Amino acid sequence: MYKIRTESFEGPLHLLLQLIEQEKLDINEVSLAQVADQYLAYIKQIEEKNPEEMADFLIIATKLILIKSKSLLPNLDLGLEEDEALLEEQLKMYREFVLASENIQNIIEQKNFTFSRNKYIVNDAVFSPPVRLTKERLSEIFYEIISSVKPILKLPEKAIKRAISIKEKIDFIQKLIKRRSVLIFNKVINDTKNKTEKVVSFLALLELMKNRLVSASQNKIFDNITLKKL
Amino acid sequence: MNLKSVIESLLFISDHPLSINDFSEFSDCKKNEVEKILEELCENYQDRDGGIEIIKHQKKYQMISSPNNSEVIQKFLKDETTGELTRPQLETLTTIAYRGPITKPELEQIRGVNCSLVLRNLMMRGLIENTDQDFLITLDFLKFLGIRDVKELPDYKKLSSNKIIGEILSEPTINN
Amino acid sequence: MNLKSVIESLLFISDHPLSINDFSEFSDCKKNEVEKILEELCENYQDRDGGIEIIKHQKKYQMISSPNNSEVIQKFLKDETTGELTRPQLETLTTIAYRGPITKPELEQIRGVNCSLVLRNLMMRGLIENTDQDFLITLDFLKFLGIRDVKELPDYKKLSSNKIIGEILSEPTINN
Repeated sequence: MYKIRTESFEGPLHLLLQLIEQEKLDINEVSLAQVADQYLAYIKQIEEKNPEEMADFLIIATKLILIKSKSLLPNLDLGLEEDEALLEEQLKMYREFVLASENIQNIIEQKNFTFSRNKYIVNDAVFSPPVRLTKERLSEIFYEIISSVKPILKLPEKAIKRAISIKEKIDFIQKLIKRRSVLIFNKVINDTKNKTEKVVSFLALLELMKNRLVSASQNKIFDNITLKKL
Repeated sequence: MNLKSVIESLLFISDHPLSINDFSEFSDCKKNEVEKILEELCENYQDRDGGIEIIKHQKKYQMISSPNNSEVIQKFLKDETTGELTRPQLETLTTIAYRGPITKPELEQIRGVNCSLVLRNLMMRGLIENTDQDFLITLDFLKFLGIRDVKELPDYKKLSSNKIIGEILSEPTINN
Repeated sequence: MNLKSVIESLLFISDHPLSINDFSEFSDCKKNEVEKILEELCENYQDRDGGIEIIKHQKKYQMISSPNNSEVIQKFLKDETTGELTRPQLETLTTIAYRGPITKPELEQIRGVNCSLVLRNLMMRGLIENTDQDFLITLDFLKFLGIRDVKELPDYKKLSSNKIIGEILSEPTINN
């Protein structure tokens, strides 16, 4: 497997694009399925090093897993199918903008900076205060500024919180399966609140299958998936 | 009063971009008249190809020094612009330039990452601005690139009107 | 390099009259060449009879807005420097009042947007002044508020040492 340093990519689509380009593949479903495992491996690195970015990476993981899952469990219905065709398009579109940004970088490097005038300043300053402004109003505004700054400080914190809740979900499912010998996977899926949780549940399932901790079986198309402890 | 002359004076004197509304208000002329003259002036300056140019974006106009003379003017103003941008900044700017006005969720849909911080940094540099929910590039961005209009960007038409992008952007976001 | 274009750019951008020496130095061209082009430009602008003119006074040249439009320009300049403050102006002024002396990057870190234009405008109105990199509110503005010292502002102690503002200022400029 190729090594990509985590510092060398910016975001999940950039990572995915790099994986595909390294393998010299075109962007299509087959190649996306092909690099899915590598992508998922990187997610673990990110979880350790940049937990605040984890949530973004999981969203793309969703789509990759859906594509990948087709080969593993052809009839699995997570109710997310509309997304999978889009990943291919989304990545192609992202590549367009990456290429365009290289063009823009080239333009900037020509240093054709232009300037506007900032003439009528300072030396002809005439004191002209806003008539109705009072010192009380100033303090009110400063209180407002403080409360608008607060959420910015919390941004990374919020992202980490979201990623942690995802991690907890994985642990939860793993415990659930370890405790019982048989688990109806669809029930786990139905209990989830949003798409990200569904994905995480499915990620956990794949992980368990890969490590040969469980086996998954499905009697007929669209039937429940039953997980058995091995 | 000669409207064209008035508009040219206002363009010259202002230290910030002026909108069609501004011109209309100060000249006391109708917006459509003003816009017509502004477009005429833009063309005149483009044809002249001299040391002064007019740039525009989203109905705002500004007069600037020609990109051909950036080195001399930078020296004259002791300006230290270097043009460095991080990769996320560059990607975000590109996306806004080609697809703006664009909302934060749309932008995140294209880039696949949360863009709060990068948007904040670009706003601090004055390269983008927001109105309501929408993010736009500023005339300072055009000045930074030395172009008159975003339409001069390579493949502008193709990327700005791409149908697939439109479809993807109209998808509900997965971001909970 | 097109000397005529360079000289036009310099005339446009300069906020003071420039001598033939200045033009010669910045364009790296001989004085007689420069003077010839300057005379040519003066004539061109006279013939154009537009909103911009070039005046010559004691061998120094300056670009100005046409005197024909002085009424509109006066109105424009007055409008810029009188009346109520916009929200961004108000926020910047307040921040300078409570946190001054404060630098432009610090202000931008707090406000999350570029402050160049706003600062220029507040200086024009005599509400703030700068020493080196630092911005402060003026004595005139203090007097206008009816106080002698910023410490007399409501809740000054509490607000000027607010923890959240301190935190955002100590954020490393995020590499995003």
